[in-house]
Amino acid sequence: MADSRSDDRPGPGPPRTGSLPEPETALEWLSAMLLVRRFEERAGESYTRAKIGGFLHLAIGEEAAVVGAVRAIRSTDWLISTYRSHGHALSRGTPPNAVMAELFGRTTGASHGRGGSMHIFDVERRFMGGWGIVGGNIPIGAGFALASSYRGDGEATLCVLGDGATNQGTFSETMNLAALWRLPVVFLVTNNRFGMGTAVERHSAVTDLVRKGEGFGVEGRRCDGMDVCDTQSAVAEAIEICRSDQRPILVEAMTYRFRGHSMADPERYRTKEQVEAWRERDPIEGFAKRLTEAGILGDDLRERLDAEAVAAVDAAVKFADSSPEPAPESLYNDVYALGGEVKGWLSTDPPGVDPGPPANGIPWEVQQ
Amino acid sequence: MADSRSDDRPGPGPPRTGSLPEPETALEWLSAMLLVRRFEERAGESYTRAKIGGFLHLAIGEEAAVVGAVRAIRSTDWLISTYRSHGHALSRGTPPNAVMAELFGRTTGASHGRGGSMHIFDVERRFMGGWGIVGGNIPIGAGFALASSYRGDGEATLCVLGDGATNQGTFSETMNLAALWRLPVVFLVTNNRFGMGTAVERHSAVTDLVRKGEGFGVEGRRCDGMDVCDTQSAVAEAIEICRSDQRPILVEAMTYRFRGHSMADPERYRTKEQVEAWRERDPIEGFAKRLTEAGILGDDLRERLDAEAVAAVDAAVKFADSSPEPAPESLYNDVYALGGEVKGWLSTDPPGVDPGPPANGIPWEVQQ
Amino acid sequence: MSDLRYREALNRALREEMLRDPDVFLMGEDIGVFDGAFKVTEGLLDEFGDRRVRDTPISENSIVGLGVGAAMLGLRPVVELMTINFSLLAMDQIVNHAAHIRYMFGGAVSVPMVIRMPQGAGNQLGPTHSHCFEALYMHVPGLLVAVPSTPADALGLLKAAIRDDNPVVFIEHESLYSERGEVPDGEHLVHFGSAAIRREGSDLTIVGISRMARTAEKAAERLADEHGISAEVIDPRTLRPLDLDSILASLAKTNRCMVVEEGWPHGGIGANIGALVQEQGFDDLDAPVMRVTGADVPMPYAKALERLAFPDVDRVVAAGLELMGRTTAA
Amino acid sequence: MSDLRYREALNRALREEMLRDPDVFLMGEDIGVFDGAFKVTEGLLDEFGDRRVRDTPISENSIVGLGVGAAMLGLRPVVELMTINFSLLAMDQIVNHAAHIRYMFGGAVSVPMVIRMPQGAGNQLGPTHSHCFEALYMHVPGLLVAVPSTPADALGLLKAAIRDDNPVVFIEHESLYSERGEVPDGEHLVHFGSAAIRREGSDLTIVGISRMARTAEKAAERLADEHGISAEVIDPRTLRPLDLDSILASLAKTNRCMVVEEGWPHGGIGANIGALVQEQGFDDLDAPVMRVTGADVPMPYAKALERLAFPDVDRVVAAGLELMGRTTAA
Ligand SMILES: Cc1ncc(C[n+]2csc(CCOP(=O)(O)OP(=O)(O)O)c2C)c(N)n1
Ligand SMILES: Cc1ncc(C[n+]2csc(CCOP(=O)(O)OP(=O)(O)O)c2C)c(N)n1
Ligand SMILES: [Mg+2]
Ligand SMILES: [Mg+2]
Repeated sequence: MADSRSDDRPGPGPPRTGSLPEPETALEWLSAMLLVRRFEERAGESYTRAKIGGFLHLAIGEEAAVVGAVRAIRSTDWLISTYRSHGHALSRGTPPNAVMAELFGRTTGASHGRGGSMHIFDVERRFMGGWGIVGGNIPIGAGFALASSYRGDGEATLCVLGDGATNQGTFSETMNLAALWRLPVVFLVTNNRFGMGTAVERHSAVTDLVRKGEGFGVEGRRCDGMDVCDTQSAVAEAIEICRSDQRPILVEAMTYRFRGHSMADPERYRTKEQVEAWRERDPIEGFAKRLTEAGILGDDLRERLDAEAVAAVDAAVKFADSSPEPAPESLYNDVYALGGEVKGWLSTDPPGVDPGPPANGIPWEVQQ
Repeated sequence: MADSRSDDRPGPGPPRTGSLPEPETALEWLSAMLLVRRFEERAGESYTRAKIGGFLHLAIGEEAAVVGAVRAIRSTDWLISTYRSHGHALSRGTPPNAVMAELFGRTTGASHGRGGSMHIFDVERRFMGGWGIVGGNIPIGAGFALASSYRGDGEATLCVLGDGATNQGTFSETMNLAALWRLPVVFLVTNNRFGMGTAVERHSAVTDLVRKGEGFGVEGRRCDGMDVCDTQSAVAEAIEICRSDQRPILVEAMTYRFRGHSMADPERYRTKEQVEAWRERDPIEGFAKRLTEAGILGDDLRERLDAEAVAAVDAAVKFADSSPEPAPESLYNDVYALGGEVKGWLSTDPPGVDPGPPANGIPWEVQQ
Repeated sequence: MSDLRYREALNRALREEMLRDPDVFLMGEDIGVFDGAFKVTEGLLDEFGDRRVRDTPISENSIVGLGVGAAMLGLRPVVELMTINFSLLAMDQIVNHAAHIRYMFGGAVSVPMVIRMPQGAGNQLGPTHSHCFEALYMHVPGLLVAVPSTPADALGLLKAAIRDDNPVVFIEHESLYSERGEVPDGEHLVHFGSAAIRREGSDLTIVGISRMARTAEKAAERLADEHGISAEVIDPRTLRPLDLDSILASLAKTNRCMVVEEGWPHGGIGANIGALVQEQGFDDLDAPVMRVTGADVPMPYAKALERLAFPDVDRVVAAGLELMGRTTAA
Repeated sequence: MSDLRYREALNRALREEMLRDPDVFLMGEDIGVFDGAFKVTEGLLDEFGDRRVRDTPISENSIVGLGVGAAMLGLRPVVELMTINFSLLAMDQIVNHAAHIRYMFGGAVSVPMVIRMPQGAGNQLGPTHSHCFEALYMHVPGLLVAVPSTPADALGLLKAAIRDDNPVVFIEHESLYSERGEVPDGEHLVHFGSAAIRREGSDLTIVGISRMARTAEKAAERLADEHGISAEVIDPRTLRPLDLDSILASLAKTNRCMVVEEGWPHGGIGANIGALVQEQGFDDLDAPVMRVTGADVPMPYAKALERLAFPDVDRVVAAGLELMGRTTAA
């Protein structure tokens, strides 16, 4: 199905510009974006230096869609993202140390080294993960909103997903449930034009992704995900409507990832020209330029803010690298919430790991 | 979300009337509907007489939506339905004997007694089941259309599903795939206003079900599922477009089930008045009246056609009741497509059933 | 003591826990207006209203997912899936999410939810509605798995499950819903991981899973009455954790062990217990651990075949005789 | 003979079968333009075009469902799921549909499709991307299950799977993709249900599953070289059907048996083989069937923990010593 609306969508052409906030706020947003960028650049380097294992998904290029969205919600709201979520955690206030240490697989990591890059978690700041199954976080995010609705506490949820995730059955199932039950949740579709190597028009019959939510009862809006101001105001408006009206809203943020899907990606599915065209709309450069033109940012200040970000990231790498690796004895911790852990029922445990009490006579206490 | 279009949907109010076909055709449709009605009435009786086990889902009231749709496709097209599919099989030409024998669990049944009422199958007539998992048949139906598209053989698929099934993730996933791959398939949503005891406005945020397909790229149409002519022409038009344009279309047939969801259903979820209002639009009575008014049907003929239906059903019950039950030895047949069957690898088989060759040395031949 | 049906005991458990804890709520297809496909939730919508008894669309994976999210924020959702067969649609949320969240996030959060669903054959529901999948869930660390076979256990285990901070897969049996049994009147909780000795005996140990615990009990009566064989019958009641101790203690007495289950043989509960018992009780075994299982086929609809496809009392008696070295019944 | 990587052998199998049979086609996420997440399908889009190599949206359950439908009409779809972890989303189509269609419809139709996917840990992919789920599929009648561990078997089993008229769950291993091995040059098919004896021995039998067949082989070398113990190593290659004969024949020689697998212990492949072996080879056993399995935990990300969570050569050697009654390495 051709999408009649696709022509006027924000793209590498002229940006849509949200109005600037107060200077102090604007500078804080810039700093937040710089931190995400510097953090991810260093994560990428650390990955090639084999300090980080597994998959590493960078959101470089998407910082406006990340920071703008996170700055739109209250500290009492709930935030949930995907495996591409370093930026969401950092913007939410999770210390760079904890995020980097998680990437390094250390006990000081946000998830104690258990989750890695794809599964960052910080319940204290209501950053509720970091999820590796595409589409799996969508009903869970709606579940947070269900809890808020059940309790009537006025809290709301921001649930981040990718363009590719709109094809997972959980997407439509959850849109329907959220609309039917009037749940206070904003679904932010970070449309970076690709699900892995598959362009949006090759994975979605309807490329106007807001229509996908509307078919199941969720109002859709769109914002320029390369502009932190536009994203922030679109998401802020959506979250306040969803809070006051108690209903879900979907916001599609048009953005682009500058790097590969993960660290090993020859990127044969797109042209250098396309990437270059989008890079010209670098969300950090664009915002900095605007701030400079508005007389808010000078060269010195820009350098200082950047130096602060770099310093924070340097410290995070140092912290992570000198943090302890999880002890073998911790292998079985936290499989269950228990008085005494169930550590395996038989003799198949590795030597060096205390298999704990055997099946025989597990003291299983009801949690009261 | 309120549905702005819901007011002008066909309902128990004045019917929408498709134009009548040639008299001979019209009478054949009437006969087909009578057969379905009489068959299901008898199935219901046989169920209370414990001749039929398990679940029995009757489509009484939905005959126009069944016969109209089946009469819209070619004999070389593929038809797939749900657990409420006696009528689809019968209209497709599966002998009442084979359908009734399946309900009775006999070897002469359409599925040799293995499937029962929910899983009727007749590959010869391209009636491709009878499926018990809500939503499970949707991608499978699209898979038939994929085969047709792959082969370029000009065949198309009619895939029947319920209103409740549109909330299953497979619905949106398959809409997207079918639209993206331009598959020749018509999805017929038999909207009988309820998924079990849950009314459409209690299970779907968007009650205008065609919009659910449109959000994922499938054009939607609607027909009066209480009128065999309107249903037939809507589905016929859809299937020819889907064949010539090679693209999916969704048709929502507005209908109503007069009986309970299955045989044990106190129907507390709806009022007697609502049922009565719909019964006044009985698809068979309405059509017969029209044919009478058009001078095509007289009392004698109507009685004769009805008697033929009753006779066919009587014969089917007799046939089913005198057909053999599956032999114990057949328990393991057809688990696998094989030269020699794998009959279980160990000694856990019931006495009286030949467990066949043990695991040790299964002669597993590659099918070449 | 009251005489209750299994379904009534479950209903009582839900009601008591909902009265006790305002964070407990129910979600599921047709559990409200329809009173539940098997009437377990009868009357609860009227009593507690639609905030706490929520009818859902047919969206198994997302219903469970919403429950996971709500549980992470501290609510105690009890999700009903209409039968265990449909739970395969929710496997991703149950296994990849609910079971692993606590571990994956370093213990920062729990998922105190219960997923209730019935399994089992016997009512000719055919190959999409009759299977037993307890083995699939028993395989997964992070889950608790309960398989109550009596009204008292249905009550006590469900109440314990709702209070537990872990995700619980709570497997009922369709053929037990109308069965009656004595149920304690006061607060009744059954701890996970403690088996019930249904009948004491000295010649062989029969472990019965889910409904098969009752079949095993009846077979043990027949073995005693007709063959003078004294079988001890153990109902593990939960499969995760499993009270292997009680099974091994019984084996030490009887030196012969049989597991009876309704599900498929390969990788079933019997295979697991068989492997564990021979590992940890090898020297006590006078004969191999025997398994009586469902047939290795999808469940057929026809009565004549369905009867053969899962164990009945006759088969367990025959297997008992075989295990005792007596001529089999065949 | 050619020296090929496991991934190249799979690629060759796909290519040969696509050339041989125009009804064979491929579907999966990023298998075309991206060449496959693990590059197994590299070059096939260019060679066969997008009619036969179809990139799909991220819709696991429906991708498999479309494959089921196409297979019912006689095509031979080979569906790639990016990893076995995501196959839980497609469990309903695989188990409730693909596996049971033939039986449920009285044998009127078959489902000749292959569902390919890699499993396994070792690359720090963490708790949503590292699991081994072969036990879940082994449980299900109607499926065939293959777990090739060498390039030659990858080639021969995949070709056989594509030609088979049954639905095949074809489980590759992520850590094997780059491993090399000798592969016959001509037409090479491996029959389902025939184990490979990787190494002959007389003191104990080690059955290794999936990648653990290779770990077992290396452990056997060490047992021989360092401890003078002669271990026979068996790779069953398919789990459904299982070539129990070869295992029992080996046991008759060695009188000791160990199963090594990467997945979870409860209800795992080892449990199944353990139960079968003690049932059918009880008198040949000098000691209980021993299992070395993955730890009963979701797979952790940190290298320090991941290492411990599945068996390595050291652990198999230690277990071998223990089974032989020698002091363990611990
Ligand atoms: C259920 C599932 N299927 C497949 C994958 C593999 N996978 C990881 S990311 C990805 C693409 C997702 O695209 P999108 O939703 O657009 O998010 P983006 O990566 O662009 O941020 C895929 C297919 C997965 N993690 N989970
Ligand atoms: C996956 C799944 N979930 C639940 C059920 C139980 N169930 C059977 S029919 C039905 C209602 C379906 O409603 P609809 O799609 O409108 O079809 P109708 O029965 O009205 O023809 C439900 C929930 C099922 N069979 N499969
Ligand atoms: Mg994307
Ligand atoms: Mg309906």
